[in-house]
Amino acid sequence: MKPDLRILLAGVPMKNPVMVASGTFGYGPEYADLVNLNQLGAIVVKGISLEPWKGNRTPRLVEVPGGLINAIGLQNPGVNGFIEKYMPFLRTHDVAVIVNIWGKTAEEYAEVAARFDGVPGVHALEINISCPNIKAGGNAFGTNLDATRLVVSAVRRKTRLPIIPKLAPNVSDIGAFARACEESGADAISLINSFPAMAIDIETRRPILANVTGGLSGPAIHPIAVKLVYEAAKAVKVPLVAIGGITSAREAIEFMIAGASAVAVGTANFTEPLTAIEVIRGLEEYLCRHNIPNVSDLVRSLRL
Amino acid sequence: MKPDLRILLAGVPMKNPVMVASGTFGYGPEYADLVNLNQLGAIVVKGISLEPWKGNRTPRLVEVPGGLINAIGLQNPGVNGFIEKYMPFLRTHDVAVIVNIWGKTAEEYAEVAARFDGVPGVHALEINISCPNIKAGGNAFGTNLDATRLVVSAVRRKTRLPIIPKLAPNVSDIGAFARACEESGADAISLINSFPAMAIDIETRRPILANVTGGLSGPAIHPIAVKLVYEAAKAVKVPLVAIGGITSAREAIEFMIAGASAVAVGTANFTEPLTAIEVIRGLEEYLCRHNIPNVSDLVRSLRL
Amino acid sequence: MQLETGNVVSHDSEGTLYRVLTLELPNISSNAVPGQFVHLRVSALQDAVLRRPFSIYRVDGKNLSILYKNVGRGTSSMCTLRPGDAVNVLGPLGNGFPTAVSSGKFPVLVAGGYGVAPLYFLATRLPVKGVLFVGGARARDILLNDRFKALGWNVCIATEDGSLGTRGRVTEPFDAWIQSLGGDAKPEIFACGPNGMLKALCDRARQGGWNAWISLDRHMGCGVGACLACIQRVVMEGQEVLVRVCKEGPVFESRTIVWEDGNHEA
Amino acid sequence: MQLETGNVVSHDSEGTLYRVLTLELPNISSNAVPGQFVHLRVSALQDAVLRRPFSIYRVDGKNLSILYKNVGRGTSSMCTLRPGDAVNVLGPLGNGFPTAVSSGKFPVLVAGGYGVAPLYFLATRLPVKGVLFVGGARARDILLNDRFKALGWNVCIATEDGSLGTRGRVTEPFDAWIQSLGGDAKPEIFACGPNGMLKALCDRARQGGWNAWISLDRHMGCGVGACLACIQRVVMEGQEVLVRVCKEGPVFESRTIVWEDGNHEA
Ligand SMILES: Cc1cc2nc3c(=O)[nH]c(=O)nc-3n(C[C@H](O)[C@H](O)[C@H](O)COP(=O)(O)OP(=O)(O)OC[C@H]3O[C@@H](n4cnc5c(N)ncnc54)[C@H](O)[C@@H]3O)c2cc1C
Ligand SMILES: Cc1cc2nc3c(=O)[nH]c(=O)nc-3n(C[C@H](O)[C@H](O)[C@H](O)COP(=O)(O)OP(=O)(O)OC[C@H]3O[C@@H](n4cnc5c(N)ncnc54)[C@H](O)[C@@H]3O)c2cc1C
Ligand SMILES: Cc1cc2nc3c(=O)[nH]c(=O)nc-3n(C[C@H](O)[C@H](O)[C@H](O)COP(=O)(O)O)c2cc1C
Ligand SMILES: Cc1cc2nc3c(=O)[nH]c(=O)nc-3n(C[C@H](O)[C@H](O)[C@H](O)COP(=O)(O)O)c2cc1C
Ligand code: FES
Ligand code: FES
Repeated sequence: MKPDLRILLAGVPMKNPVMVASGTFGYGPEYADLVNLNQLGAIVVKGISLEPWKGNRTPRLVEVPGGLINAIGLQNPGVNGFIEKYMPFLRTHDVAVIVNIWGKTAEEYAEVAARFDGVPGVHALEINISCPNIKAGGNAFGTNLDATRLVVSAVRRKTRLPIIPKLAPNVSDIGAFARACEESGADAISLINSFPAMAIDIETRRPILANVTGGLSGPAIHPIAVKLVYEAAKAVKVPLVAIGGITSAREAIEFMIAGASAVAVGTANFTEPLTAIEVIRGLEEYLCRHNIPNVSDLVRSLRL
Repeated sequence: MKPDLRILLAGVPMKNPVMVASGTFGYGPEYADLVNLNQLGAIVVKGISLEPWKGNRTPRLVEVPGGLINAIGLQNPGVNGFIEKYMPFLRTHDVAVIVNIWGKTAEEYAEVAARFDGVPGVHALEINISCPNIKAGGNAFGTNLDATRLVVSAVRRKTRLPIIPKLAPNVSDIGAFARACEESGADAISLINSFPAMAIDIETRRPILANVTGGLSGPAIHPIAVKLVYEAAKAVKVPLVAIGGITSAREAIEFMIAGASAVAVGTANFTEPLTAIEVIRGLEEYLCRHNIPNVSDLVRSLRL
Repeated sequence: MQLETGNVVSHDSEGTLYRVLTLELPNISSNAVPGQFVHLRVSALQDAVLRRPFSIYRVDGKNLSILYKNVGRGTSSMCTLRPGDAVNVLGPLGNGFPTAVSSGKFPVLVAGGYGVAPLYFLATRLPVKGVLFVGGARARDILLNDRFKALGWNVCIATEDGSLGTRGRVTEPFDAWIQSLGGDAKPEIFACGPNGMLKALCDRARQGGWNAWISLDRHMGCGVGACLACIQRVVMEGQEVLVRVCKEGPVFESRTIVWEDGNHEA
Repeated sequence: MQLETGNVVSHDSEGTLYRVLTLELPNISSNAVPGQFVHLRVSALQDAVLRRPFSIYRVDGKNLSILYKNVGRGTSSMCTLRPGDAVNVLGPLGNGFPTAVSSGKFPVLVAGGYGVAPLYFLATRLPVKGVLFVGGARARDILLNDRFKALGWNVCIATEDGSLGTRGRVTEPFDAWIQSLGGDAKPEIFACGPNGMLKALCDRARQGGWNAWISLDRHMGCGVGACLACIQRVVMEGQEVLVRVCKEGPVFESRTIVWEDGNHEA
């Protein structure tokens, strides 16, 4: 029996539930020599804003045990730059494209969303309300229920594309944020973004990152993410996309059992560009071995 | 030049700023064959409640990359049991003893605190409002500003001992919690407790811990803790005790530069029981090498 | 209890599934008693925060051996240890088996899996010789039987597939043997192995009114009694209390143990 | 760009501080050009999520060598690699040096530290021979000078303590040599080394109106242009833009680079 890996996420058909996470896979071409993009469930591109954005100074990245802290600061070519430069390439592939968007105000988010409405080849929008590395917007929205509602509903009004708000992990009650998104019209919810964190060079007594603080990602945050996915799944009905520390099928399967309908591989792309492909293969092998005909049967299947 | 490692924390004189964290060092005798207790800055004992408490079912612990998730559930012999069984032993040592306390209600916290008032050999109380592993009290208090104020001020009224509330990491604005503690009469603040987390056995699809969820500790959480200490230090004047993922002097020094007056070693005691001793030695060596005469000169010395 | 760093003296296969790791640990060796364990730091496993517990299998002068099976991350990277490599060890830990046998009693060892390891150490120290019952799934799971024989012990083997000894569980030859002794069987049982086997033995010991000293395997944190990860419910002086397997155990008299339904630890 | 797992062919010391690691990587080797780098997975470092970037030092048929110094966690565990061990490599990455020299120009290589590695590969591929200026703190920091000589290059050494070659910075013999040529010096500069050295060279190139191709060392995440960790400000067509050192670089024409004050990367 060959298990069926296909899913329909927020109305978007995907070959399998394994995506690559925003900011860790560029805009598609960067890894295309190594990874057959057509095999992926979806590509979530690096966060796009209305205008081009320069991001933070360097160093932007530091490795820590079991992860890395990044403070890229959402550098991107802006909506127009992205559509011109990258959409033609992405359209030549048979893969769902999810555009991660952000803004400094709710209006900016809505405006970016509006611009993508009707752009051929764009399948859904992931709304980044959780970036720990920018002053306006980002994590400040994602840790405030009213701001979360404001942004998500503003975006909802401006686009017919499926929208997937991306939650911040540094909240006490993730369920409340998931519900706020669901109520504001989210078609799915993704979680988690990287965790606010910091590293200091003890010899110079300076922060290692030019931005002082950044976001922790990688295996270190996986057990935290599993708990948050589990809590969010109890709070809402919309499908969840789980992100955080996936390095193999095992972590992805944990996420799905905890409540995720799909997963995204982030930092592990840097360690091993073929991780997403291996997760797909491992997931298939697991479903076979456990006689699970359909990948969706795994979702929310935790036995208590 | 031999640097001066002594500190006065919340009025308690200590030989150095390196403690062992609650729940990871028992009540003192457990590691006494290996670690010379008189060399430690302080011993923070396992959480004590009014009555003996059985804690959670097993498995209570699972190792994950860079850390472990525990759900001990605050098993302890109760105030009387603790004072009878362990205080005589602890009093034979020349080391500050900090008793970690918890309750299911603010009144219980206050009552436990009252019982310790005047008990010889008890130097301070750490108020655990952040345990992720019990239903009543614990993390539910530590993620709610009003509950935090309620517990801390209730304890304040019932004891003359220095009190050190211990903060939960899973909040969006740690500064607000630190301020709430300071305003409610805390003499110092410790942070962080372990981070709510979860692990699932994908073969059985069951949670690995009997308690379903637990708290993540160890190196994985260090960069998160550094950021939280840095934020808390900006918010309050009272001294901070930093906890989370210390395995060597490096992580302890990072914490102090970020704003901590003292640190506590937790999970690393399991890996290497001599960690605290090595941290003290490494800290002294670092101060020598950098010509820093007094360990307090390191505190809040981040260069921006 | 001590922390000691010792070099690998030898590291050999034992059967197809097990390995014997011998370390030079003069201090720990001189204090070790059968049934105690060591807590080993797997230094190649950089992201591991926990040590790994192993029963003491042999002590030979300064040298201490453990017998282990590769079952996961830690044991798999232990397999790469070579003579001369340094290993940090915490031990000896736990209480150990009683090494005296009440007069008129006859020592009976019951082992499954790595359980032969602490029982072999015990067999070398017991003043009287007796019989070992050892069980496993297949022939390759049966270890050390020749060594027990060399010590002068009788060995009775059961495998589930019948590839060695009797076919079935180890309790079957055990029961048969007890029956063959008639009513005056006075065994003193020492056991180590899977929980199912231990539980079955406890039932028999309770019924027969025999002492059975069983060694429990529990996931551990500190190994020294500090973390309360390894709790077991026991009855002491009529009261149910929680004890630490690493400190008050791993060896318990079977009748004190409260077996819990649905205890997640297999 | 390919992912390739290759076995260690040899792993030798080069002087007292450096090592040469040679891997069998037929695919990457056949596509590599000087100035490109490989991104190496340090598999013994289980808790590491990032690969480590190293310039390609030599390509010899199927074999590719890097020349590296033990400076931290990753390089220190690379030191334990033995012939036969497998290493996963991503490469060749980046743009590389131009391997043609404009007519009438004279190739001048300037190196510090591991910077000799990509420049040696370049020297083996350049159609004309020239001069190498190499600097370091002490004699032991000066590498490969004999190999450059063996290729027919002139080598000019400077050490800060004067233990080999001229005493002082490498820019001093460089300046002296340029002056000695008078006004018609037409060097084409290729440089790799510490930022301070590169900056000093860029100033000279700007003043002299020479081309200087410099290879930047920047902390990297992905190595393939996806993460935007390795950004450099450059001027292109009069406009300041951000480029990725791993993709548009690591080699840049010196006059395009915007050197930032207080850029935290040393
Ligand atoms: C008192 C005692 C004595 C033991 N003696 C032996 C022995 O002599 N020979 C032998 O082969 N094994 C013995 N074990 C079991 C041995 O500790 C485990 O096989 C080993 O810890 C597995 O580690 P791992 O990293 O390979 O497995 P993983 O499954 O990767 O380990 C993950 C975590 O689970 C723990 N764990 C996994 N399996 C067990 C287990 N069965 N018991 C306790 N903890 C476990 C590990 O210690 C680690 O913390 C003993 C266990 C105990 C408690
Ligand atoms: C394009 C390029 C080519 C290079 N070529 C060589 C070479 O041929 N020989 C050589 O010895 N070194 C070279 N380096 C530097 C080499 O990458 C670092 O020395 C190495 O990554 C250090 O890793 P570590 O784990 O030992 O150090 P750690 O300090 O423990 O590493 C921690 C993190 O910082 C990064 N890092 C540390 N130092 C540097 C550095 N100088 N440059 C970039 N990242 C760094 C590591 O990659 C890692 O992500 C090159 C760097 C770049 C960018
Ligand atoms: C270098 C880097 C850049 C990132 N950029 C973005 C981004 O632009 N938008 C976004 O929503 N998340 C971004 N993220 C967060 C990831 O998408 C992901 O949520 C996070 O890294 C956790 O997953 P991981 O542990 O698998 O990396 C970025 C992460 C990294 C490491
Ligand atoms: C097994 C275990 C038991 C713990 N018990 C307590 C406790 O009783 N009270 C408390 O405030 N914190 C308790 N903690 C939290 C630690 O004191 C510490 O805050 C946390 O582990 C983070 O530090 P670390 O990363 O150094 O372990 C416990 C942690 C562990 C691992
Ligand atoms: S393992 Fe820590 S108390 Fe037993
Ligand atoms: S290292 Fe990722 S873009 Fe250059």
